[in-house]
Amino acid sequence: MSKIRVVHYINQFFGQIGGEEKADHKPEAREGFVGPGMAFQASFKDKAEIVGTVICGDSYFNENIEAETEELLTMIETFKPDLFIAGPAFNAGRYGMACGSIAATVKEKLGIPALTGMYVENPGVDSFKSKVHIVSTKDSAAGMRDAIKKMAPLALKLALGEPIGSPEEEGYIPTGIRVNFFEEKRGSERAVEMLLKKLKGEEFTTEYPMPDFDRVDPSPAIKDITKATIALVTSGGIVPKGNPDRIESSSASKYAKYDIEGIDDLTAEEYETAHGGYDPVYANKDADRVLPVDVLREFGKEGKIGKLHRYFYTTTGNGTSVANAKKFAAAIAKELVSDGVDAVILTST
Amino acid sequence: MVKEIERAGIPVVHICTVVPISQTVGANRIVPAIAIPHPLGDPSQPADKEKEIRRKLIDKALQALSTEISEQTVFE
Amino acid sequence: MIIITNNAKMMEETGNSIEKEYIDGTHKDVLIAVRDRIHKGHRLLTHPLSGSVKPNQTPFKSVAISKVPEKLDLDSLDIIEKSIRTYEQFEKIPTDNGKANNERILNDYREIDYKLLESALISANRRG
Amino acid sequence: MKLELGKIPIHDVKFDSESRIEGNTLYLNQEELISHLMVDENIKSITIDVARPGDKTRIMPVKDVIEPRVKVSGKGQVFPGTLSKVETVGQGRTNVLKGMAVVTTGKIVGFQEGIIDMSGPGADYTPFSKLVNLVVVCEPVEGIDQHTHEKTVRIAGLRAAAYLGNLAKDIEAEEIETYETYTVKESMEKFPDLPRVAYVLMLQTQGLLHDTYVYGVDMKHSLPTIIYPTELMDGAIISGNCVSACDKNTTYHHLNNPVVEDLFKKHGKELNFVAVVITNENVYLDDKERSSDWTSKLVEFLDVDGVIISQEGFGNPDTDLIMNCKKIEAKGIKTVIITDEYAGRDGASQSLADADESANAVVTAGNANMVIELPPMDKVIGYQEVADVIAGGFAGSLKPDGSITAELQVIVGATNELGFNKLSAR
Repeated sequence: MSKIRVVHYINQFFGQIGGEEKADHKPEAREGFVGPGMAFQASFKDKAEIVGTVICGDSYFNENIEAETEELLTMIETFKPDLFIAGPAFNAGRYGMACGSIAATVKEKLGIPALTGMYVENPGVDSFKSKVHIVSTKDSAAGMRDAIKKMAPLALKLALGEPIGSPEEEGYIPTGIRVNFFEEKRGSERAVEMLLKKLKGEEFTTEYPMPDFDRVDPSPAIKDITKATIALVTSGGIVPKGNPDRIESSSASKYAKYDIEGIDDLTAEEYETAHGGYDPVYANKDADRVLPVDVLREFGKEGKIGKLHRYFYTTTGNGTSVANAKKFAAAIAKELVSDGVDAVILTST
Repeated sequence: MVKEIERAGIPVVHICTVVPISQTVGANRIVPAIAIPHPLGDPSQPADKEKEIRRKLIDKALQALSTEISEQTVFE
Repeated sequence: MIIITNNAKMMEETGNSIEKEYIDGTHKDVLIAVRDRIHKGHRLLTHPLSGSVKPNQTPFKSVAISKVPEKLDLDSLDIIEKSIRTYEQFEKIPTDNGKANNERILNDYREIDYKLLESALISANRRG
Repeated sequence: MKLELGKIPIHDVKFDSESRIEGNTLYLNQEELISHLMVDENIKSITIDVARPGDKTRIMPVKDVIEPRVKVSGKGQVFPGTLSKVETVGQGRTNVLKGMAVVTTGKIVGFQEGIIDMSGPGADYTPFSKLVNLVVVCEPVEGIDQHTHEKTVRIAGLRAAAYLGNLAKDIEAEEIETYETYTVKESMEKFPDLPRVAYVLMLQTQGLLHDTYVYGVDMKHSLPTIIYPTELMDGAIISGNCVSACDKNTTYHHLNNPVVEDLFKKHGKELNFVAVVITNENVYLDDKERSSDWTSKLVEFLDVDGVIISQEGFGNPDTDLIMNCKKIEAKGIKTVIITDEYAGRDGASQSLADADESANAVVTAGNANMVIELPPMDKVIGYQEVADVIAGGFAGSLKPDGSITAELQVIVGATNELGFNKLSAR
């Protein structure tokens, strides 16, 4: 059988172009392996060959995610790869986001297996672990050798379509995707053993971690609130009168974003609620009761806050309908970050 | 909703009426609101009094955003 | 109690002694109607995922809620939200009810939905 | 309470003029069994068939699976309160026909699920593909309602199992296994240092096609109560559940409850298996609150250190499961729960309809939404046309060659929440 054709993605640093000062390096493609690619190639022996390497600066990628993903995809495709490897990115956040994003896109769009590697706390892990296999690595490039030792065999398995074992066996971060398999012992026996361990205070591993309770560590406090840009987000369904974007009254399938530049008060003539889950009379009379634009404007003028963000975000539904809310919030969060918002006041009914 | 925004590194204060729900969804900074149909208002009060109530709540929210916390905290 | 239902059999069989709201719509429309009522302060009396018939199988659903709205009941809200989430999860799974749901099968679904709620009525009737 | 189970291995079932057991073969006079079952006036006709492991046979739609047993000594008869008179069972000796089962089929509702494949990929997921199955196909009289139909088939299955069990009444079993539960005081004195463990067995009790009977009592009308584990082995609990093929507990499961067996294996050595608490899964929310209050109160009263909780069915029983878990943990008693998952075909959705932080020790029987290809079989016992409904309706699709693309949930016992199988998910 012919060798597996591999394309490798790395950033400007591992591409030996430069450090942070070169983070705006534009994407380029080179034949063969570059930097850490050499160690991968050695590990593949004659089973696979790195036919091309794509390099992009971390900042450049993250500032142009959509356009860059497209451009990189085209570059990668010209090598006609059977397998795609990105990174490893260790604990480098922007590099991790780039690796995850490209690997996931390659897998989806080109339909070939893709793999990346990161430190478990890299923000790229949470964003992409369900979309692409991410090998768990150490937090710095000192763990390169160890990372390649885990990544190379898993990459080959993926390329050959061999069954992938458990996260513990293969060294990847659990994907959150539930996959059936046969255990050695039946469920009741596993239950009895788990109970005995729990009773003795020994460590045990639940087979299904409860999902609703993944906590996010509190973000650090705002040092100087009088300088902060604060955005308003609400699940109380406040919308311009007439609900121009047709936000559903319940189980909303979308959110909307409205410009409040120059608006000091939400009046009954201009704003109302689209929420179908509570008595709308009070919010329709004065939407500031749900979305306190009036007070935040005053606070802005009084210098109590830096300023109120130009847009507010709104949807309906309440706290527990996690499914959609999660989707909206991820999109909202992305915009808030790129708009330089420092803090958010989220109001719910 | 709260979690995703906070995950992106932006501190969020959740002003909401039903504190247990806020706790369940994983908000870290929580300020209890007035009532479901008017979380930041009280229609039974005259307009200026109502505004004052809202200002106090926002003050509390800003204070929450300025406070370092290590776990879920309700700012009563 | 009030029964929110899109099941014609429920409307016919339970007579006029029980207040009913007929939803001319889907299984999901019933769940949404129930959710809106819960926000208004009604309490959930029966579990919306009654029975092990999967939500993408049966087109019929009946749910009992309390008659008089009081303050928002958090447990009810929690259960209805989770039920809607579960429904939406199953909704995504491809089905071909057109082919399979002939009148006999639809009748069976009506009957099951009715009987499941009937079992709850027996429990409910013991209450003062 | 002490029960001896005499195990009589059955390797084959053959039709013959006289019903008897010789060696490891059960010979059956078909007509005799049929006329024994025809006493029920709601039955129009009965056909009997045998399906053996490895056969290219599909049985569908399966209603119940029952292991033939007979009381040799001790009080009462098997299936007390449903087939025999109400008398406490669970002591003395019971003979068991190991390696075979009675399988009932019946198209009680049009969309009924429940497939047992005797070979092929589907066979790996059901424990019943490893048994010699005597299949009883019951055709009811015209115009019978679903409720009566269900009962008719339920009782016919039990009757057939008792008939077969009776053939082993006078056989001296070579392998005998003894199970003994002590009273609260006895066990405390005997095993003062062992952790005390109870088993909370949740039973599906929601109404038509979702019911479970304990000594003949419809469990939805009962408060949670305590039962000796050996009572289960004599058929104190029987299944009236026809829905959710993959995670309903058949009568066979109740007779061979794996949690009971595995707790007994460690009983007196690593733990002290105190009692089984049975509870229900009702539709009415107040019932759920009350029943979970009671299970937690009963296990507290039994002064146990740990509890295993098993579930039956999908959806709202998740709420019962979590309530039981939460309330028992709140009393400082450690729990392990056994459930299965509906995580979507891609495995990416939330597995349970309810969740709580206190449920930190979970055993899963796998994702029931997983899609499986069931190849065509040479023979279908039961109602072939049901395949069309299962196929077109929701969980799968029937191809012209007779193969079925279906979710695991159509296979009997595939994700059993007593932990009967090795299937899991991660």
